[in-house]
Amino acid sequence: MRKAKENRIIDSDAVIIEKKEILPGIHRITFEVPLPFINEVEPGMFIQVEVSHDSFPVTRRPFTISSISGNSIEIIFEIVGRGTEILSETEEGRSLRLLGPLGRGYRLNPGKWLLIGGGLGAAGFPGLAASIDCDLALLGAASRDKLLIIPGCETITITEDGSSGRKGLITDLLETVRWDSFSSVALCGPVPMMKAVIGMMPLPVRVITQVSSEARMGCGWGACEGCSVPKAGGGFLKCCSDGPVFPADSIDWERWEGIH
Amino acid sequence: MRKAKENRIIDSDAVIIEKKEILPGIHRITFEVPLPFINEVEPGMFIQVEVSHDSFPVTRRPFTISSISGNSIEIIFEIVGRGTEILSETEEGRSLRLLGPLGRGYRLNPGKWLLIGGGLGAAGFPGLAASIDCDLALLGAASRDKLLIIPGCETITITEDGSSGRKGLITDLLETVRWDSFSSVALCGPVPMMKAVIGMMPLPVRVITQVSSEARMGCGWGACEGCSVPKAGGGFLKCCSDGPVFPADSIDWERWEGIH
Amino acid sequence: MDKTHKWTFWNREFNSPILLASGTAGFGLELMEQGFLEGAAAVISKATTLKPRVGNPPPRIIETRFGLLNSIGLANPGIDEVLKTLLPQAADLPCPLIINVAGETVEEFQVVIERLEESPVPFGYEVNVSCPNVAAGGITFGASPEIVERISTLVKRVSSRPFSVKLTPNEGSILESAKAAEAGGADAVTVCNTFLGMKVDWRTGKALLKRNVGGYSSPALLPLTVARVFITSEAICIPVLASGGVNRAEDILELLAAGAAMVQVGTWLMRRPDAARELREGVISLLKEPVRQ
Amino acid sequence: MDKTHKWTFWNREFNSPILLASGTAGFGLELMEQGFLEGAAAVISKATTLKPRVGNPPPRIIETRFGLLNSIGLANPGIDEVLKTLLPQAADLPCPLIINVAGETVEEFQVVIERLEESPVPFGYEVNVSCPNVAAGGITFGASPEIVERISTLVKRVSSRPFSVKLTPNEGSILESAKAAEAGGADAVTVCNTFLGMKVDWRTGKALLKRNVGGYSSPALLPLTVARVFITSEAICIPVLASGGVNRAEDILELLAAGAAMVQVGTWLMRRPDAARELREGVISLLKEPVRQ
Ligand SMILES: Cc1cc2nc3c(=O)[nH]c(=O)nc-3n(C[C@H](O)[C@H](O)[C@H](O)COP(=O)(O)OP(=O)(O)OC[C@H]3O[C@@H](n4cnc5c(N)ncnc54)[C@H](O)[C@@H]3O)c2cc1C
Ligand SMILES: Cc1cc2nc3c(=O)[nH]c(=O)nc-3n(C[C@H](O)[C@H](O)[C@H](O)COP(=O)(O)OP(=O)(O)OC[C@H]3O[C@@H](n4cnc5c(N)ncnc54)[C@H](O)[C@@H]3O)c2cc1C
Ligand SMILES: Cc1cc2nc3c(=O)[nH]c(=O)nc-3n(C[C@H](O)[C@H](O)[C@H](O)COP(=O)(O)O)c2cc1C
Ligand SMILES: Cc1cc2nc3c(=O)[nH]c(=O)nc-3n(C[C@H](O)[C@H](O)[C@H](O)COP(=O)(O)O)c2cc1C
Ligand code: FES
Ligand code: FES
Repeated sequence: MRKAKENRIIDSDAVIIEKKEILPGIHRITFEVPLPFINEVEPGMFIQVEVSHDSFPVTRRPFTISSISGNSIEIIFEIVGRGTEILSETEEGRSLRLLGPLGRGYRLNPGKWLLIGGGLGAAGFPGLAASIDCDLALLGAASRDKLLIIPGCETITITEDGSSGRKGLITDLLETVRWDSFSSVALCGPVPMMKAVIGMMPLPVRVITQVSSEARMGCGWGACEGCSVPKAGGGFLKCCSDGPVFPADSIDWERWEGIH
Repeated sequence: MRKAKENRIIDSDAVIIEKKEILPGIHRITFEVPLPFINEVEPGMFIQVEVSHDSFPVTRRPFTISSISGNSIEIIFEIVGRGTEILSETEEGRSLRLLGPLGRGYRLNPGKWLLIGGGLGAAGFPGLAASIDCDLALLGAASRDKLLIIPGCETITITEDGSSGRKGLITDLLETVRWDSFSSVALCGPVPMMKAVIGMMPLPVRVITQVSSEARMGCGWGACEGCSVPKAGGGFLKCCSDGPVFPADSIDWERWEGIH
Repeated sequence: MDKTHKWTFWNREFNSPILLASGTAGFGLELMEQGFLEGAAAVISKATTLKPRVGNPPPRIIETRFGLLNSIGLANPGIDEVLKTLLPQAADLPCPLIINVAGETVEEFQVVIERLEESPVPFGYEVNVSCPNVAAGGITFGASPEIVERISTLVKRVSSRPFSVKLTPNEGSILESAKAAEAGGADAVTVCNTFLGMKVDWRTGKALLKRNVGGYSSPALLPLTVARVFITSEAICIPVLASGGVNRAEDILELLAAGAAMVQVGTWLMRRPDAARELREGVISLLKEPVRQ
Repeated sequence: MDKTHKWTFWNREFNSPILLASGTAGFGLELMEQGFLEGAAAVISKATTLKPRVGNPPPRIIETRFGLLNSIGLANPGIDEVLKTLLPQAADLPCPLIINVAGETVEEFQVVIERLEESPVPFGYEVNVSCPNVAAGGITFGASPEIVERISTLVKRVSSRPFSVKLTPNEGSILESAKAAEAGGADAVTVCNTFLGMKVDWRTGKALLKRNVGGYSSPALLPLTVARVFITSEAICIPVLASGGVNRAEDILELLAAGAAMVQVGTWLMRRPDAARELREGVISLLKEPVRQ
């Protein structure tokens, strides 16, 4: 609720209009949301989904808004634990309480963009790609089963098992990247992957790179100080209200361990 | 597990072969149980039903075995809280874990029996009536909606609202009872009702009266000391393993408050 | 229970018995901006300390099977920044603000409250004695009735406003500490705080929190709070503010029946930012229900 | 963790890390008769006191939304009857029996254990210092490290068998009490016992238990036990027996990883009389699982 004076946050029940397992273990849910909600969404923002009608799990679960249409938003998620499992089992037609849109999204700078995504880190890219001049997306995943599609954006893929694109890690794709042809970079994925990517970037590119971060969240709206991401120069950023999208150089990459 | 050396207690999953709302808010569930289970059952014994597949509610719920057939047992229960609500919602074909048969049932003395039951206190009477010479059953309830039927036993009913039989309380029926025509009495119902009945009984009748008791239970098999019923002369009886059926004069009626 | 649906606390009348617990509502600003303070009698701020504190290394929130572990480490910008930036903004809150204060030494509590007296904004204070006493080798202040009394006396000396002492359930005797707070001049006690908890990944043998242990909260802890509210409220005359385990209107009524003057909602507010409105409505409608048999 | 699936405790090797907690298994007789002791390393008896105790007035068990309140009041037939009737029968148990001992005075513990030495049956003792010290105005013995040490010393003096001191989480410092038990010569500490809890019916304002407060247990309390096991096992050299909140094989492995030597199962045994077998099987199969990434 950080930029609340500009940004209205809504907490309301949203009907699941579609639920689909788009890849094995990876689900996409489309929620119907009111117009005022749509009007506030910017690429990179997220929602807090109340997965339980019950006391447990106690907290909501955060998901990037993957794409936006006239009266609906989508999230794409992987089943990793109890919350995402419950979510994947919730049926079409049921409603869940959504709080959002939350956080600060991408600065939608003009010029050509390069998107670099690892696994479900690419979940937010469809919505971003629709709002920018997306020149190239580099996507890495364990296998083709985990690779998302970014509509309307030329995509080069690489997989650990070679089932799509080259066999290898996303960093293997970076060697040939013509960094100077982009004016913005968006980076999202597991922290070790992002660290490796940042390590390979020429310094001037870091400055134009925006990172979408993750942290274990309590509230999701800036009050609990639960969602810390180490800040360059000391202290912590709040993933939920300072982010989740940060300029790459505002993060202390050394101290950042990500979620495990 | 009290008379365990004679009595085998079984803990096993039992399929619900029928579930029926026999009266508004009152359900009957028929469980399929193995033969060794059937062989151990005596009228007045009970089972501990695991109503939850989950952690909560933590304990099982005790129910009198209402009747017995070749390969099944029945329970009859009223929805009074969370456990009975879950139970009433469990579908036919599903199974639940049952521990039983538990406790000491009625001493099946020869001669004519009088059964006196208040509300769901009569739940155990069908099984009892099938094993004894049941001469008469006196049943009281709030209304005809709460009156059980005791097959094969002449029954006089009384209801608080007069919707079946006379209007009044079970004690109103006792005035005309010819106590000396019975050699055994079975009494079961809410404690205040049972106190009133006991108070109206001639002393020699108390001695031939067996009471089916209730208490909040922990284990159900004699280990936790949770299910106390005040004992005549001081101390406590264990409802689950000393009872649930007790000779009326082994209970300290003064101190017994029942469940509320 | 007041049939007119008013609750009086520190000489003020409220139409709700609900306080938003420290650490889960910030300074109320985010909630205010979204209109989520309806139904709250007052907001209790995040802990304020003398110096800024960056807080503990992440992860700071770990959800367990039936509850939540936190290890925030009293992250806050320090008294100067609170006075300069946060309190002026909080002047617009639609309900009173109680400032939660923490310290590393007995004297720090007094100093911070002396500074808070400069601002017209606070309605009162909540003194968190559940934190470790750095000067005394890290033992929790709240574990010793003597120290609780001493802190209360020191705060009383400088405070023109009422204050509550927020007791710990983890060490010492909560009953003796409540009496000591009253003896020292406290105007209320908060009963109580998170319970010491921990989660270990058995496959790696490692604790999930960097500091190993953290504060555990859960709706399943309600009976623990009820017992402690009952025991303390029987023994002291100052109001008891209940804190721990509330996520239903019934829970609030149960704590009030056990002796609480007001009831705090913490963890559940993170799940439901409009918890105050929802729970207050629930309370009122339960109180209006015809008495059942 | 032992890869061979053996757990050593008090110089004996067990094929299970599971102890059946005091008060939930009687003297093991009912479970034995039904063949439900498979999987249990040992049974811990219901509290034994010098004189017979009829226990508290009913209700003694109240289920809450997420747990169980009990107010049994240490009901037991007293040491004479235990020696005469129960221990001879318990000689047939398929696993060792640890006798849980309670007292109203410091000396009572010593006397009861002196008497228990007459029987060849007990494998060891568990000294429950969570009960109120009648001679000292009802304060829990376990609240004071001095008294914990004194009881341990007295018991050590008369006991030829190993004993564990069962600590309380409700008062004092469990860390200091654990150190005191070790200093007094205890051979283990049990960490810990039920938490003080209460349930009030808000419509009537009345407590559901006659003595108002009781002992609260719940699977949701596991993180509280994990923390206390970790803290105590880091500070002492004698084994820590974990007790509180276990209802899954994972919970047992987590407590072992946190520092427990053995793990007790109490409340869950009332739900599942064959809990020991089921949980032991779960533990073994988790230990056999290939390590995941
Ligand atoms: C701003 C933000 C946006 C996110 N967007 C997406 C998305 O678009 N798609 C998607 O699949 N996931 C996304 N995540 C991660 C997602 O929130 C977690 O996978 C989810 O909360 C796990 O819930 P669970 O109950 O299934 O797992 P749990 O059972 O709670 O934990 C299982 C594992 O999940 C991970 N995890 C737990 N909590 C979080 C958390 N708050 N954030 C990240 N990981 C966590 C941990 O590794 C943990 O061990 C996002 C997280 C954040 C903070
Ligand atoms: C030996 C025995 C045999 C029983 N047989 C029957 C039967 O045949 N049919 C039937 O309808 N009921 C029977 N009962 C009562 C039945 O067990 C309770 O109604 C049930 O446990 C309530 O569970 P709940 O979760 O729905 O209620 P809860 O939500 O736990 O409590 C609701 C109310 O139910 C009552 N209650 C709670 N626990 C018990 C308990 N252990 N025993 C009695 N009452 C309790 C209390 O008044 C409580 O306020 C029997 C009880 C015992 C001890
Ligand atoms: C994330 C989080 C942060 C907290 N921070 C503080 C704090 O700074 N000061 C304090 O006194 N209590 C703090 N608490 C404790 C809460 O105010 C409250 O007493 C406790 O969580 C129990 O109540 P609940 O069950 O309603 O959450 C915090 C609790 C949580 C969950
Ligand atoms: C019904 C009941 C009776 C108990 N009686 C005793 C007792 O006599 N002595 C004792 O030391 N602990 C007693 N306890 C505590 C348990 O042994 C155990 O320490 C506690 O319940 C926590 O473990 P759990 O979560 O596995 O139940 C009792 C617990 C329950 C639920
Ligand atoms: S999740 Fe609470 S401040 Fe970010
Ligand atoms: S319910 Fe445990 S002894 Fe009867």
